[in-house]
Order: sequence, then structure tokens, then C-alpha cells
Amino acid sequence: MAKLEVTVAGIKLRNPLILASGILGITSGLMVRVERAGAGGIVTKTITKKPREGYDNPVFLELDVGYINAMGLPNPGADYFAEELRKLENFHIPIIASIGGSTPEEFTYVANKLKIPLVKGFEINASCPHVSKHGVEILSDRKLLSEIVSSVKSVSNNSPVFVKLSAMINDVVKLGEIALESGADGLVAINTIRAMAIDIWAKKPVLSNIYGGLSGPAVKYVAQRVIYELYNVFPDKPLIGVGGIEKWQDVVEFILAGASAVQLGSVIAKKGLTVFNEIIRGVKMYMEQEGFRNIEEMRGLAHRT
Amino acid sequence: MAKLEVTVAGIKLRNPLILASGILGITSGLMVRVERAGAGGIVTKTITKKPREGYDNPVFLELDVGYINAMGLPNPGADYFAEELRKLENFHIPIIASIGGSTPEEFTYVANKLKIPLVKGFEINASCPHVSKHGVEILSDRKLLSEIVSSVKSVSNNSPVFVKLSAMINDVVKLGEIALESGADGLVAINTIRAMAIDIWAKKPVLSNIYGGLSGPAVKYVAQRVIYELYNVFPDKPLIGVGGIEKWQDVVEFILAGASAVQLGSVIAKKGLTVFNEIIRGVKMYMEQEGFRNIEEMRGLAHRT
Amino acid sequence: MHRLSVVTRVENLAEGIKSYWLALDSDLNAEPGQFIMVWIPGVGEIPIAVAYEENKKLRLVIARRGKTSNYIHENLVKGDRVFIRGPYGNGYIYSNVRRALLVGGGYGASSLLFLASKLVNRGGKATVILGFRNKSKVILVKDFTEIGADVIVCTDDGSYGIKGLASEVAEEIMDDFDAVYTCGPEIMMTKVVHYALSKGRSVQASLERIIKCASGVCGSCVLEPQGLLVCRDGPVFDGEILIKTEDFGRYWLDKTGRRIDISRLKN
Amino acid sequence: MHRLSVVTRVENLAEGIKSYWLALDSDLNAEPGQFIMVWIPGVGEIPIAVAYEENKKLRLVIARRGKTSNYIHENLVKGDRVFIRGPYGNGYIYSNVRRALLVGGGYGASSLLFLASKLVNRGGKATVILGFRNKSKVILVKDFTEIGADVIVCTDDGSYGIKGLASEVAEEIMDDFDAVYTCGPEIMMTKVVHYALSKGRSVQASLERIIKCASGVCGSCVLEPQGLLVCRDGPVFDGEILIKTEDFGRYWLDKTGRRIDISRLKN
Ligand SMILES: Cc1cc2nc3c(=O)[nH]c(=O)nc-3n(C[C@H](O)[C@H](O)[C@H](O)COP(=O)(O)OP(=O)(O)OC[C@H]3O[C@@H](n4cnc5c(N)ncnc54)[C@H](O)[C@@H]3O)c2cc1C
Ligand SMILES: Cc1cc2nc3c(=O)[nH]c(=O)nc-3n(C[C@H](O)[C@H](O)[C@H](O)COP(=O)(O)OP(=O)(O)OC[C@H]3O[C@@H](n4cnc5c(N)ncnc54)[C@H](O)[C@@H]3O)c2cc1C
Ligand SMILES: Cc1cc2nc3c(=O)[nH]c(=O)nc-3n(C[C@H](O)[C@H](O)[C@H](O)COP(=O)(O)O)c2cc1C
Ligand SMILES: Cc1cc2nc3c(=O)[nH]c(=O)nc-3n(C[C@H](O)[C@H](O)[C@H](O)COP(=O)(O)O)c2cc1C
Ligand code: FES
Ligand code: FES
Repeated sequence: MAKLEVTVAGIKLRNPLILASGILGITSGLMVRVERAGAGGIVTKTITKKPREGYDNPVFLELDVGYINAMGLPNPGADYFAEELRKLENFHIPIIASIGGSTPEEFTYVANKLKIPLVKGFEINASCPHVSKHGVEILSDRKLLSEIVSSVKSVSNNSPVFVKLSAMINDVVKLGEIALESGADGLVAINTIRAMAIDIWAKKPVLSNIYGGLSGPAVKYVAQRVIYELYNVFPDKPLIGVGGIEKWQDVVEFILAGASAVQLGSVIAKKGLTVFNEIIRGVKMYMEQEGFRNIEEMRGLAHRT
Repeated sequence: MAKLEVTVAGIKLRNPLILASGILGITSGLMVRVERAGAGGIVTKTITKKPREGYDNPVFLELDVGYINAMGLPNPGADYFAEELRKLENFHIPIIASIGGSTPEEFTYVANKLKIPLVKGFEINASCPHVSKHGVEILSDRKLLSEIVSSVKSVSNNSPVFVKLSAMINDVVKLGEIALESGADGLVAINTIRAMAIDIWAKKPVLSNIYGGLSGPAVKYVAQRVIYELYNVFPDKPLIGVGGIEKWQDVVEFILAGASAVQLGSVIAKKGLTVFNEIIRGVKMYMEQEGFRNIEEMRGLAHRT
Repeated sequence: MHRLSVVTRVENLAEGIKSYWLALDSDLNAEPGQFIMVWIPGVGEIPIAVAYEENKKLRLVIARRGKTSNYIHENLVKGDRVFIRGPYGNGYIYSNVRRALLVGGGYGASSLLFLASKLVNRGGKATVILGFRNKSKVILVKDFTEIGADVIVCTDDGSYGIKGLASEVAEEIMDDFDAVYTCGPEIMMTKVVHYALSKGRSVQASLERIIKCASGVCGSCVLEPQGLLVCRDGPVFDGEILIKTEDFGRYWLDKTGRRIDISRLKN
Repeated sequence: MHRLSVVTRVENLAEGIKSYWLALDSDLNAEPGQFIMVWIPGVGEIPIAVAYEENKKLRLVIARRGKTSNYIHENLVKGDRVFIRGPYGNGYIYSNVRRALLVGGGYGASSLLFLASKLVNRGGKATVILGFRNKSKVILVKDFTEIGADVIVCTDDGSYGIKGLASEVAEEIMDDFDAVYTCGPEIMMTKVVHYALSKGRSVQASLERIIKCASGVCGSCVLEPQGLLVCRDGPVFDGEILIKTEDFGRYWLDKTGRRIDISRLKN
């Protein structure tokens, strides 16, 4: 029997499908639902020091090839969210807290607050494409990136720290290297890609924020490329793939490219939470047909010549 | 009657639909066909100093959301191509020569060779995502970019010089600024985005080169964002939009975002050359319905608050 | 992306409530209880229930409430463009219902009108109790009558119809019906749901929460602790589920995702 | 992306020519004359004509010619996976043809076999002239006979069938036919096309050029000066068009896009 369990930077997951940040991971009730739906783990909505309302509607758009969102990192703030997480009882899948901010101090504030037993790791959101100073700007400032990573690591109590990267930086491998050298335990790729949509009858940008982040099938082949590039250089590091995963075949592609696990995001808009079990069934079937006993055996195979 | 003529950096186009680089613009016979199909102008395949065979097959993939190619810049070299262009007689639409290389000297060699009457402008391909040293690396090296632009400009005989940008650089506006300050007359955005595809039954990357460039609908909303960002800062400069244009609505979106003209690339794989007239009809109908007399009136309108 | 629609008619239903008829390019095929997102470029985007849809004609009933709804009231006239996406969510379940009691309050009458028309068209019987603050707020009475529903109107001050709350009138006559539907202020719906369940009646209620994505990903419209999403699992929920929901009648999430008392958001 | 297929049978047709039967998940619905791209992971991807397709079974005839075809000959066995994309291009036009003359050379017989089977199935008559270098190269004779075509074989050295060129035999009997189809070495096809046109016969020929994208965008398969694309406008062209094409029988583009003499690419 093919086994789906994976251990990513020491975090044990019953299967490699993690809920991506920004998708439903904002209340305890939703996390319970996601656990029941079969997810292997959950990344929370990105949490900042202070509460944020996010942008005005429209904030989310369905496109032919994916989605564009500019939620604006709405979140109840670290203090409130820590309490929200404490409501969880009998919760069995690992939670990874996504942290946002613009200074090392903001990041450590959030990490300190969310250092509770259910939180098994941290994901540094250094790649939001539509909130100024909270995203790709961090990746463009290598020193800042390094400081943020090492400060979060210094307060993380040995919990693994992941850095979420963007495909909007050509030399993403270099940034991965900086993150890892600064103490990150693993890398997550990718966040959304800055994009926008214009309505020709309104003759206006659709999102209130004008710019948003592209997700869904449109970004899948870019995300796979980033994972493949990262695995080329860091085959021993935990790499989590995210972007455009909609079906089990996509998950297999990411794992063959080098992902240790994957995250599911906007597919939930299309398929709802049943997508977890649907994908699990497919991946299992594939593994049995192709003779893989576990995920680790598949990982990075596309690199073999 | 709505007029489709536009003048872009002094180049007169009968309509704003230009054939994108790398699509069919490699022989004189093909250019004649493209002219007859209704294109407003043609950008040639990227031409390098020396002939290039390109990569081995597979080099082109059709996806659900677009295409990935890694042709590897095959081209007969500048000397041969100059002769090829000289075969054109009674040719009425402007040709923009796309130039590739890795040093200023290579660029000026090609520009000098292609300085023939039919060539009305040059497009510097500083953004190919899959040929090492011939693309985005140039954009990552601001000094090199500046040198290339100013040397091409210095030999271009007053023909306008465009720089083709990539969305793989977060701060694309800064690069546009460098290009313009170094003498470029206009900007073209975007080239393909580095991507790859893996076959789960072959367990291998599909392209022989592993990495290729994503084009088609998947990149449209990213390309529009780049044009919108550029227009924000350079509303008086010629901006040419390219990426994922498949229908007349897409063209209108790009123009509202700030494009002076657009290029059509991989849509030719889906719709063939009849797409030019199909789009022209649609844009005209829209302009008449919405009361636009010419393209210039529409340009950048999405920026109005 | 949004669909383009054009306003073909604007009706003043009552003080601060207007009805908009929109012409569409193609049918939405919405079901009663589903909602759409209405985008006014440069202003905002808000969820609005479908009040009626047939033959590429869509009706909305919009109450003046804040930024976007004010703008709509003040500016939108015949010929104007309105951008919509949807329909979203799950509507009322009404197949095989013979005698339905519909209890509406304020603009909540709107989705019940669509429901009543479907029920009557299928040969069912629909009795609707509509509650309003006072006479100047009364809407849609004629519309319900015209489609063949029995209408009972009540106002808080007795300035029109019965003096009293719709939920109270509903309690009096509920025995005669096999299914109850309610849409309106949540306090009213809470009463209707509890009473109906206590009488063993099947009951469904249409809820509101902050809708952002409308697609079940952002979590802003959640009902805790079950993590039910108004935009996707609702907006119409079965009463049996709602009474297990702490938030029902009590809490909303504000725009940051903090739970606040329902009275603080509804104004 | 490519489709997965599995080799179900390999036949040695002649020296350096094998036939592969592939099982598909779903029908390609290819027409005779269309081609597919065959990808062998880690090796290469080459265009191959459809020799037969029915019921999710696809037949290919592959000559040993270089990197990828050598690999296929040496390694591909029953049960192996083959990845394909397509079908691409325009095939032969054959509706309403009663008496067709098919002139093939070498593995060019392959697409004509598919054509003959379609013609015969529609009640038409197909006579095929097959030319080979010598007896050891002769292929598909039995297959043509089995589907009900009349077969005439010729070899350059007379070691099998008539001694002589297929194009010469074709000239002798062409009067009896209303349409001519040819696939094989371009020199042979040039002769057939010119003769057929001189006799007022409609004639179609299937061409080869360097195929890269197979989708009509890269230009590598162009015929000048008309800018005809073998992958999209062809690979089957009408003779009337071909004789106006300088490149027909004379030039190819090499991989860089430089025009070179046809003899330098075909080996
Ligand atoms: C499923 C659903 C169906 C609805 N149907 C109707 C209808 O048919 N007719 C009608 O008049 N109203 C309807 N509403 C309520 C309507 O959406 C709000 O009145 C409107 O969003 C107010 O926005 P505003 O910009 O005018 O005011 P604002 O000043 O932005 O807000 C005023 C109040 O409206 C509510 N609100 C604001 N934004 C939202 C939001 N994005 N989602 C939900 N509530 C919000 C809050 O309570 C807020 O305090 C419905 C709401 C939901 C959730
Ligand atoms: C439309 C079409 C249909 C074809 N059908 C068949 C068929 O049914 N059976 C068959 O055996 N062969 C067929 N061929 C020819 C076959 O594609 C070549 O033999 C094959 O590509 C050789 O590749 P290689 O790697 O084995 O050899 P290489 O060593 O790569 O090349 C050997 C020679 O093959 C030709 N060639 C190489 N690459 C290509 C390419 N990408 N496209 C076209 N020609 C190329 C060139 O002439 C080259 O000199 C067809 C070609 C075309 C264009
Ligand atoms: C509605 C929405 C909200 C998101 N919010 C966040 C966020 O708060 N933090 C973050 O790191 N990524 C956020 N993302 C990005 C996703 O986590 C993910 O990286 C991206 O959507 C690509 O994956 P997908 O194609 O599976 O959606 C968000 C995405 C969407 C669609
Ligand atoms: C097959 C192919 C070849 C290309 N070759 C080149 C090239 O040589 N030079 C260049 O600047 N861009 C090249 N491009 C990029 C296109 O010009 C264009 O920027 C990109 O494909 C996005 O546009 P599209 O979505 O309309 O195809 C190529 C694209 C394709 C699909
Ligand atoms: S509004 Fe986003 S989940 Fe309901
Ligand atoms: S092979 Fe690319 S155009 Fe024909």
C-alpha cells in the first residue's frame, strides 16, 4: 500500500496536501472543517501585528485561467488570532502560522504571539504582491529578508521556519539561498503573481486596489519551474510547492519536480473542500500503479537523467 | 468611422496589431502572408550575430492555459537574415527587427546589418527566459542593459528602439526607466515567463531544455499589469503590450491599460492568421459602439479616476 | 470577471428602497435565495439577493445602507451599466412543498418574492407575512399579490396592516403550513426559526455576513463554530443547522475577522 | 501536453523499417495524411504520419533515420510508453473520389495505407504503386492487398516486382484514374505532381520539412516564397499550389532557418 505520510522539516503530515495561506484559515471553526475534509496540514491566513480590514470590494475575481485577488491581508491581528487558535480542541493536523509584516520587529511580535502548541511551524510571507511593504519588497531587499528570517528563527522555539517565495524575482534560487542561510528550514513557492484585470465596458480596473495576485492554473507551470530550480540546488531541503494545483496529476508533477509537500489554494473556489479527498485518492492510485511506496520515493524524480 | 491607424514612436501602423517576435517572422514569404492577413506591423524573429539552430525537440507545448516554448532562439544569423529581408518587394507594413545577443557588440552588429529601408525600428530582446545570457540576465544587470540600449540607439540611424521587458523582475518600472534614459524610444511588455512542464507518466520535464517560456492566456493579466504600471509613470512614451491576446476584448483591455499598440503571438497556434482580421472587426465595432474615433482616445483610459 | 447589464427600469418601492430591473446578455439561471455581486466601478461591490429572474431580465431590490447602496440610489438610472458576477450560494429548497409560509422583514422580502413565484408556478400555495417598521417602509405587497401569494403585512407601529412583529403573526398561523422560509433582520429570523423547530416545522433562513470573495475561499462570511460559509454553504440554511450555530442571531465577523456582536455591524 | 500511449505490437516490416501499434486512452480521430509528434522522453520528438487509426489503436511506420528513430528501433518494445501530441495538419482530400492512384516511396507508403483503407471503405477503388530501393526495403504490400487495394510494387534494381521507378509506372497508368496521391521522397513526388498536372489530373502530395512546434508558429517548416507551413497548411498540399512553390523538390530550411538544397537534409 502506498503511504501518503510525509515529514517536512520535522512536521509530520498525514498526507502532503496542506491548505494554502489566505484560504479559509482564519477561524477555528474553518480549521476544523478543513481537517475533516482531509487536509494534511493548514497554513493560517497571514497574520500581522495589528488587525487589518483589507481592501474594499471587489477583492476577488474569477478568470478563465485562474483568479486574481487583492484581499489586502485582512486579519484580526496576532493577539486576537492567538486566542482564536486556542479554541481548537482535539485538533490533530499541524498548523503552520503565516506571518506578515514589514519589519523584523513586526514579524517577531506575531511569531511570539502564535508560539502555541498547535502551531508546529511558521511561514514567512515575503511575497504578497499587492500590499505595499508586506511582500515582494522584502524579497527585493536581501538584507531585510535575511534579518526577518533570522529574527523569526530566533524566537521560533525550534519550530521550523519556512519562507514563501515569489516568482516575480528572476533569481529566486539566490533568495532561497539567503533564506536558508539566514536560518530558514524550508522554502515555499510560489505566492501569487502581480496582475490586474480591466473591464472594457466599465473602462476601469476591476479590483478596488487595481493590482492583485494571480493564482490558479495560470501560475502552475511557473510554480513548478521554481520548485524544480530550487530542488536543483537544495535537494535536501524541505520545499513546499503551491500554485494552480487543481487535480491529483498536478500534485504528482510538483513532487516529481522536487516538492516535499504541496499547498492547495484557490482550487477551493472551484471545487470546495472535497478536493482534498479527491486528490488523495488520485495520488494513491497513481503511486500504486507506478509502484511507489511513499512520497519520498517520488520526490524530485524528474531530475534524473 | 473609428480609425485604427496608430503612430508608435514615429512608426505608422495601419492598425495596432503587430506580429510578436518569434512567430513566423523568419522568412520573407511568411512576412508577406502576415501582411496579407491584415497585421499592422511585424516584429521579426530575434536575430543574433551568428546563426543558431535552437534546441532539440520538444520545443513547444500546448497547455490548457497557454503554451510553453523553448525554441532556443533559432535564427539564420544577421548576415543571412538581412538578405532574406531584401527579398521583400512591394511590402507596405513596417518591420521591427528583434535583436538578441549577450554583449553590446553583438547587438550593434545585428542592428547594423539589419539597418535596411524596410526595417523601421528595433526591438531589443532583453527578456528571453530560457536562453542563458540572452535574456532576463540582461535585465538583471542594469549597467549592461543601459549599454546595450545606448549602443543600439547609437547605430540605429534615428530609427526608434524598443526594449522588450520581462515580468520576472519585480521592479519592471525601474528597468523601463533605465531603458528610456539610455535612449530607448519605447517599451514592449512582456516576454514569456520562465516555466516548465513535467509529464507524470514519463516522470521527466517535457522540453528538451527543461525550462521554457509561458505565453498565452496564462500571462495576459500579468502583461496588462506591467503595461498599466509603465503607463502610470511613462504616459507619454510608446508602450507596446504583448501577452495572451486572443480576442478583440483583450486588445481593448491593453489599450485601456495604456498600450499604444499590441503584439499577437501564440494565439496564431490556436486561431491561425485569420485572427488579425477577426480582432480588427471586433475592435472597430467596440470603438463605434463606445464612441471612440481613434485608438489614441482610448489609450490609458483605465487610469482615469 | 463581471457580466455587463443595463438598467431598464428603476422603481421607488418605499423610503430608502428601490427596485432595479437589469437586462442581461444571457440567463443567470439563478434560484430563489441565491445572490449576486453588484459592482459599481469606482464605488464598490456588494451582495444582493435575486428578487426575480426570467428571460434575461433580472430584478434586484436594494436598500440604502451605506457607500455603495447610497451611490446606487442617488445615481443609477435607466440606461446605466451595472456589473454583476454570480449567482452564488445555495438557495431555498422548495421542491414538493405544498403550503409554504414565508416570513420577511424589510428588503428580505425580495428573495421571498422570487421563491413565492416559483412555488406558485409549481402549483404550491404561498402565504407571506411581511414586517416593516412603518407604512413608509412597506414594499412589494402588490408584487406578492399579483403572483398569487396571500399577503399579510404588519408594521411595528400599526401604520399599515397589522400592528406587531412578523415573527409573532407567523407563530399564530404556522400550524397551517408544512414549510417555513424566512429572510430579514436576523433577530426576526432567530425567532421564526426557533418557533418553527419547536413546532416540528421545517424552516429555512437566508443569512447575511460580510461577503468579500463570494467564492468560499476568504472565510469572511463564516458562521462559527461550524465554519459554515454564508457565500457557499448558504446564504440559505436549514433551521436545524442554524440553531447549532453560536453565531446565528448573535455574532458577525467584522472585516478583520474578529467576532463582534451582530448589533454592531447591522445598522 | 502529450498523451500517453502504450506499444501493443512491434512489427519488422523491412530492413530499417518497423511498424508500431499503440493503444490510446481516447481516439485521435486523425485523417489520412495527418501526422503526430512522437516524444521519447530523454531522446527526442519527431513527426510521424498516421498509418492507421481505429478504435483507440494507432499504427505508425517508422524508418530508422537518426537519433530518435534509431532509439525507437533499438529500444521500443511491447508494453513501453510512447508520448504523442496531435494530430496535426491537413490530410488528403478524398471525398467523392472513385478511382484513386496512390504513388508511394519508402515509408511514404504509410499514410497512403490509411488513405487507401478510407477510400475502399467508402466504395472507391484504390490502386497503389509502391517504389523501393530493393527487395529488402519493401513494406506494407500485404496490408494494402488485405484492405482491398490493387498493389503494384517496383524496385530500383528489380529485385521485387517491376524494375523501375514508381513515378514512371504511375505515368503509364495515370489515365485510368481521377485523382492521384503521392507520398515519399520529394524527387519522386515532384515527378508525379508535374506529370499528373500535365495530364489534367488532380494530385496531392504529402511533404516533409523540419517540424518543431507543429502548431504553425515557429516557421521552421515553411515553403517559400508563399510562406506555406507544412505543419499547418500541409503536410498534404494540392499539386497546383506546389508547382508554384520554388522550394518544392528543391529546398528545405535547415534548423537555423537558412534555405539549403534538399539533398543536404534528406539523408
Ligand atoms: C447574501 C446577501 C444578500 C443580500 N441581499 C440584499 C438585497 O437583496 N438587498 C439589499 O438591499 N441588501 C442586501 N444585502 C445587504 C447588502 O449587501 C448591504 O446592504 C450592502 O453590502 C451595504 O453596502 P454599502 O456599501 O451600501 O454600505 P457600507 O457602508 O459599506 O456598509 C453598511 C453595512 O452593510 C453591511 N455590509 C457592508 N459590506 C458588506 C458586504 N460586503 N457584504 C455583506 N454586508 C455588507 C454591513 O452590515 C455594514 O455595516 C445582502 C447581503 C447578503 C450577505
Ligand atoms: C509530416 C511528416 C511526417 C512524417 N512521417 C514519417 C513516418 O510516417 N515515418 C517515418 O519514418 N518518418 C516520417 N517522417 C520523417 C521523420 O520525422 C524523420 O525521419 C525524423 O524526424 C528523424 O529524426 P531522428 O531523430 O530519427 O533523426 P535525426 O538524426 O534528428 O535527423 C535525420 C533527418 O531527419 C529529418 N528530420 C530531423 N528532425 C526532423 C524534424 N523535427 N522534422 C522533420 N524532419 C526531421 C532531417 O532530414 C534530418 O536530416 C515524417 C516527417 C514529416 C515532416
Ligand atoms: C483569496 C486568496 C488569499 C490569499 N491570501 C494569502 C495570504 O494571506 N498569505 C499568503 O502567503 N498567501 C496568500 N494567498 C496566496 C496563496 O496562498 C497561494 O500562494 C496562491 O494563491 C497560489 O496557489 P493557488 O493557485 O493554489 O491558489 C492568497 C491567495 C488567494 C487566492
Ligand atoms: C514559439 C515562440 C517563440 C518566441 N520567440 C521569441 C523571440 O525570438 N524573441 C522574443 O522577443 N520573443 C519571443 N517569443 C515571445 C513572444 O514574442 C511574446 O512576447 C510572448 O509569447 C507573449 O505573447 P503571446 O502570449 O501573445 O504569445 C516567442 C514566443 C513563442 C510562443
Ligand atoms: S465571502 Fe469569502 S468565503 Fe464567503
Ligand atoms: S513546425 Fe513550427 S510552424 Fe510548422
